[in-house]
Amino acid sequence: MDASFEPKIIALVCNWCTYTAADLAGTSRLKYPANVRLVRLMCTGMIDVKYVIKAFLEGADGVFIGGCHPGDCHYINGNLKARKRIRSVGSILENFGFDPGRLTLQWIGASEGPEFARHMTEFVDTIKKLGPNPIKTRMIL
Amino acid sequence: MNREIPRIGVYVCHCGMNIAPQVDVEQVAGFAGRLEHVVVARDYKFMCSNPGQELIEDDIKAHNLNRVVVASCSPRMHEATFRKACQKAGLSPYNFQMANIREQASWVTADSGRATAKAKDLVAAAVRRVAFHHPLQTRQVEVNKSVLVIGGGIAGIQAAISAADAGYKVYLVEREPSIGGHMAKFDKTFPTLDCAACIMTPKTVIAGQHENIELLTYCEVVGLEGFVGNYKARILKKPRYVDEDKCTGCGTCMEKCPTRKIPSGFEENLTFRPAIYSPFPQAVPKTPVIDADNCRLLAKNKRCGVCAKFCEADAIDFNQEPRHLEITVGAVIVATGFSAFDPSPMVQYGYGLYPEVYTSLQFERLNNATGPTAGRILMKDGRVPRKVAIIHCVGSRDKNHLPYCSRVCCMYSLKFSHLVREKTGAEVWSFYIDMRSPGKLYEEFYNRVQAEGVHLVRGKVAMVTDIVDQPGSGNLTVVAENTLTGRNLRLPVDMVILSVGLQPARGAEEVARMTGISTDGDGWFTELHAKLAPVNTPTAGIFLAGCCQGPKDIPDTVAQAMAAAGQATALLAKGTVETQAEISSIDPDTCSGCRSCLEVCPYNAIYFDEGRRVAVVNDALCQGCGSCAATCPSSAAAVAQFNDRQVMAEIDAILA
Amino acid sequence: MIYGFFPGCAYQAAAGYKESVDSLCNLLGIELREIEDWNCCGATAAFSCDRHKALALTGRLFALAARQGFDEIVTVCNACYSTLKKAAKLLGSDPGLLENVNRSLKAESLELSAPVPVKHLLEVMFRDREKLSWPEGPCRLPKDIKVATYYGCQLTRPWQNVPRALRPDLMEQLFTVAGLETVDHSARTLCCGASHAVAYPGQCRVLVSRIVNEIKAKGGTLVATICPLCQFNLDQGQHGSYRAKLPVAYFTQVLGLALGLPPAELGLKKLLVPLKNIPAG
Amino acid sequence: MIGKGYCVQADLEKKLQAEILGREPGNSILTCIQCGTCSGSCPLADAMDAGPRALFALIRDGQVEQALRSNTSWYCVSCYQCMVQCPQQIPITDIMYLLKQLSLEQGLVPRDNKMPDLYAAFERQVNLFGKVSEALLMADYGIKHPLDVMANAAAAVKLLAKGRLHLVPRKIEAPRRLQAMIDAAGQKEHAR
Ligand SMILES: Cc1cc2nc3c(=O)[nH]c(=O)nc-3n(C[C@H](O)[C@H](O)[C@H](O)COP(=O)(O)OP(=O)(O)OC[C@H]3O[C@@H](n4cnc5c(N)ncnc54)[C@H](O)[C@@H]3O)c2cc1C
Ligand SMILES: Cc1cc2nc3c(=O)[nH]c(=O)nc-3n(C[C@H](O)[C@H](O)[C@H](O)COP(=O)(O)OP(=O)(O)OC[C@H]3O[C@@H](n4cnc5c(N)ncnc54)[C@H](O)[C@@H]3O)c2cc1C
Ligand code: SF4
Ligand code: SF4
Ligand code: SF4
Ligand code: SF4
Ligand code: SF4
Ligand code: SF4
Ligand code: SF4
Ligand code: SF4
Repeated sequence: MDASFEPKIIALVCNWCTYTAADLAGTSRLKYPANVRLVRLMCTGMIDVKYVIKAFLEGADGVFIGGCHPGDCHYINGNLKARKRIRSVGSILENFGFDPGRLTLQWIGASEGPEFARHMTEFVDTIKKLGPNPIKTRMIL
Repeated sequence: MNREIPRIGVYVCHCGMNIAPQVDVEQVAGFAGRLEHVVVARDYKFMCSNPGQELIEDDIKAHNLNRVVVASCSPRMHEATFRKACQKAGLSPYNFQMANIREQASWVTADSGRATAKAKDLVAAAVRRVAFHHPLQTRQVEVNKSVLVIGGGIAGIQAAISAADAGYKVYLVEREPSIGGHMAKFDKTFPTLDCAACIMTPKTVIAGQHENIELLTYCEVVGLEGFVGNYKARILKKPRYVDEDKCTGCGTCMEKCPTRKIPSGFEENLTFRPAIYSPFPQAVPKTPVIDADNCRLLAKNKRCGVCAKFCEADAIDFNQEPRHLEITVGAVIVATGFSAFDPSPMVQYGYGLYPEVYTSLQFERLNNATGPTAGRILMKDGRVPRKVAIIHCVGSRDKNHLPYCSRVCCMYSLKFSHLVREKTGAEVWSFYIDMRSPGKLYEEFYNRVQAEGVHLVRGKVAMVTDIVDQPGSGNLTVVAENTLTGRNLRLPVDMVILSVGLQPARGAEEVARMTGISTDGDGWFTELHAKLAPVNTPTAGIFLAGCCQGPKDIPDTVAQAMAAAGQATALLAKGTVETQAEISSIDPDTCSGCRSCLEVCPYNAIYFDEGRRVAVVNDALCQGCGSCAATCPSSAAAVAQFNDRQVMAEIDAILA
Repeated sequence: MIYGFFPGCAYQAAAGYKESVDSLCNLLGIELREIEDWNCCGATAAFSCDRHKALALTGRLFALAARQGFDEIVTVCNACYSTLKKAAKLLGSDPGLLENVNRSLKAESLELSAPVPVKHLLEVMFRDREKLSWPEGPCRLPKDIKVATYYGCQLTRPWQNVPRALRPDLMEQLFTVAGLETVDHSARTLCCGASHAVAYPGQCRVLVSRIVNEIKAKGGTLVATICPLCQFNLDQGQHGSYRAKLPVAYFTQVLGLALGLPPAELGLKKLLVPLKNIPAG
Repeated sequence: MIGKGYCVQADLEKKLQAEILGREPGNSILTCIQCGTCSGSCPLADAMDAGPRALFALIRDGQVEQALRSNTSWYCVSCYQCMVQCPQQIPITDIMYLLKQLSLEQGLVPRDNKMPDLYAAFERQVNLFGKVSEALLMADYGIKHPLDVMANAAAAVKLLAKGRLHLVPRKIEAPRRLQAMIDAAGQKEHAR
């Protein structure tokens, strides 16, 4: 594993829960690795499979999807639809040669600032272990 | 589609010292200036200040900007501010995007170099995205001029009266048979020792008689849908088995009911009530209810009907069924209050084991002129206590139970100390960790109680036990360290009062789920902003009042209730609300008519136009969740401001 | 039922504990199989001086129990219980500590992958009460003997898996199965200070007398204990000023009497404060 | 209470303070709200020169020498009462163990406290035999504290009469191997 590897991670998060949790992590001055870039969406239910695939093809080392806990979705059940959709992406990713561990979906509620920071830290760790997006190395070759 | 060439202005905020030292804002602005389509890029100390906003407005005019990016705090904080600034300068507020470099970079990144690099990425993403923004249209929809208040404690009552006085129709829903909440149980209130009934009864009576207030007691809200200005609530009306219109409130039924041994919840189980009851004599409304779980006729199928026989008004109706009502309102005020911590799990304090250990609410009843002892502070054997201990922070400030300070218990403990001294002359020992009395005339009240000779011991009680060291000295022993002397006390007393903490009302989670309010880690409802929007919630049109948002005393509760009513009536007074612009639309030329979107829409906002064989979005119902867009195999459905090109642009820029 | 039994050092010399445990288990159909070549758990002393040494001692025990095929260690002493529970928690949650222990266990050619769960005999008897072969018939303990339970401090404290930790009622419930009623009192888990019995008996005297007086005040005439240290301290600690001393027995002795086992088989003669008025046999 | 504090070795105290407050379990002392539940619930508090609460105040105050010289940790009988009730969930009893170890290391054990001798005697028994026999433990401890043993003599006679004192040590099979094991484990706590 390359110790200097600093992954780039795209986080697609819903406005009501996980984005709010990220704000709370900020207001609470919790520190987490700087590798994550948040993309704010209104609901995880609007995450199109193509966003995820595109992110990987463009070289993202990991994609994190964060939504409200089941039952808490601002739009009733967008999070559950997202879960169903995201489950199906796993096999597609494998076909493209990506470790499915590079994609994760987590529920982080609006009040869970510490949870947010913990998830970010853990996911960055996971991705560091998996190493850079194979596309990038292929491109270099 | 919009074909104009983007001219973007980028503004990087220092936020005083909150962003600037950690993120090199000058470098970020410099970087932004070199991005495609960026015409001006600046950094400034406080973007949200007036000069900061003017900077944007001036630049829009001077440089003919058609897009604006502000890199500062969370859009949840200031998006509205900057959108307004754009609008003032004649730019569509939707041609704006924010990059959150405070909550997401400066505050959370240990290394300043990395924070700066991250900020640059976020700015680049916003710039690339905003190029694809274009003006959106909104509509004005009418606001329904009525308010739903959930919870009839002092918070709900006050909010209802304030809104009703402003001329709006109010539905006040209370799940108990009568309104009043906790305050109805008190006799005196700190710090002025006002008689609670004297200040509260007029309010409950007004609420009961106000032409604009419809009291819905013994009712629960079971469903809420819609959006600001147009909420539909489903309300369950539990059967009272007494016809409210016929009942005169004479009370004969309660006197005659042969089922008498039911612990009275209102009296904190200190005494009993009949199966047909009204919680307390001044209850509003006066109409009693039959407790169907305990009534001989209803629960046990025995012959009884004594109440009906004696009711001259012929008001008893054993055939009542639960009913559902539907009401439409423009705004909702949530005022569900609190419940008191149950000290039984703290076995060390002996509640439930030793008869002379009381909770504070029990003591309120003991001290109340209408309570089980007619206001005399007596032990269960009828004797007057000679020595009373009061224990602060029971459940509160304790990670094993409620980690927070419940804020009112120091003060009500002082109130109890005073009342016990005044009424019985007993010695009072009050055990506290810290004395919290920050309020107008509160410290003075503390000093007064001190001067009355109350023993105030700094130390949390370790144990209450019925092991008495010297027979005859009392029936309980309180064990604690006096932390100021460092000595342990084993104090014999006759009576112990547990100043229990406040926790969210039973069922608060359901209310939260129904109304879409979030709760904090302790279960209290979260306000939109702790300082600047304390009665608002993230959902427009839903407001908070009283203890449901966190422990507070009556003055703060009432102030917040009035504030919530003010916010709600301001909304109604405006008459219309702007519809959301971020909703879905379906391009009829691309739609293949597969109907997948119809299935996923949680609001049934899509209908199928059989003539054109395409799906169509009803923009009054669409909430913009994007389920349709993510599902549509033809990419015909898209949510404005979150369309594929905008989201992909953001991802592209981050990974570039 | 077979239990991996850890008697602990104080067991053998304890006043009839062994005798009563043996006969009671025999009666109820419990098989206690002693962990072979067990060592002292180290108690408070070891943890006070060196945590690693203390963990090595308990580690050896866990490793022996595991190797001998026990999936549960059963103790009869609060101090052993608390020491082993604490060690199990540390070793179960900190891989570094476990590694350390394994390094030293090499000297004994032992290995430990995870600590073995620990239970007090009272807990397992309570848990398995429905599977035991209780003899028929009424309670044989004379009606004028009023039993009060005493749990001591360590069984219920930080491990919190005993319900109502500060006022447990496991023993009460178990006794009810044998038709034995107990008196209610508030000293069930007050600390008696047993580990100071030798060096600071004066301090113990205050604590013991508070417990004994409370039990007497609530009408108890016989104390049922679950730990050799508690039993010894309460039994021999009732000095001087007591007009009538309170007999202190083990729960196994009390239960044995209630179920009709002959006193001789319960080692009751070894109590310092004698238990009178029991049927001879 | 302990008398007025004095600092002989300010540097050492600072170092010890950092060591206690720097990691588990001592770091949780920083969150103590000085409520006194611990001292109030401690059965031995009357004998202690400072209850757990006051001890923690001393440590936070930098008066670490005084804290290590205090008899508090030695009088602690590990009843865990304080720990289960502490509203800040501070592992007080575990901290008492840590303080005992530190005071042994620093040679600050209160001179008149007998518990270290008892613990040492106990340790010797374990090292020699792997099991502890009361009579031998008493005999060993009695070398330093004959009076205590004499005071207990009456009880001992009674025990002997009841067949409860065993004068021959009980042993595990191979005490030497156990000894080696203990030695291997006996690296000092904070060398970790
Ligand atoms: C022992 C004690 C003494 C106190 N003494 C004083 C004092 O002297 N002075 C002072 O200023 N403050 C005092 N307080 C604080 C005071 O009680 C609160 O400030 C006040 O009661 C808060 O009012 P509220 O309306 O927010 O909540 P509550 O009084 O709890 O009222 C909430 C109401 O909502 C109803 N409700 C809950 N959930 C639902 C639902 N889902 N649907 C419909 N209805 C629902 C409840 O039945 C209740 O009627 C004291 C508190 C305690 C515990
Ligand atoms: C050192 C300090 C730190 C604080 N920190 C915090 C904190 O971190 N968090 C927090 O929540 N609160 C904090 N506070 C409290 C906070 O400052 C107040 O809650 C808040 O400022 C009150 O706002 P206000 O508008 O009522 O009063 P002010 O801020 O005093 O505003 C009153 C305004 O009225 C003007 N004025 C006065 N008389 C007249 C007149 N006759 N005619 C016209 N204008 C007049 C004054 O010039 C002033 O501009 C702090 C207070 C202090 C002293
Ligand atoms: S715009 Fe946001 S980041 Fe900038 S000064 Fe205002 S609050 Fe701070
Ligand atoms: S139900 Fe009838 S008897 Fe009862 S209070 Fe009403 S009117 Fe009176
Ligand atoms: S039917 Fe009988 S028991 Fe039921 S409320 Fe009426 S009087 Fe009471
Ligand atoms: S207000 Fe006082 S009694 Fe209540 S939790 Fe806070 S400090 Fe404790
Ligand atoms: S975005 Fe689509 S799925 Fe969501 S509410 Fe609107 S029409 Fe329905
Ligand atoms: S899913 Fe797409 S293609 Fe299918 S009906 Fe809906 S809008 Fe048309
Ligand atoms: S109980 Fe806990 S918080 Fe309270 S003084 Fe003791 S250690 Fe500190
Ligand atoms: S564990 Fe120690 S300090 Fe805590 S209460 Fe028991 S004897 Fe006192």
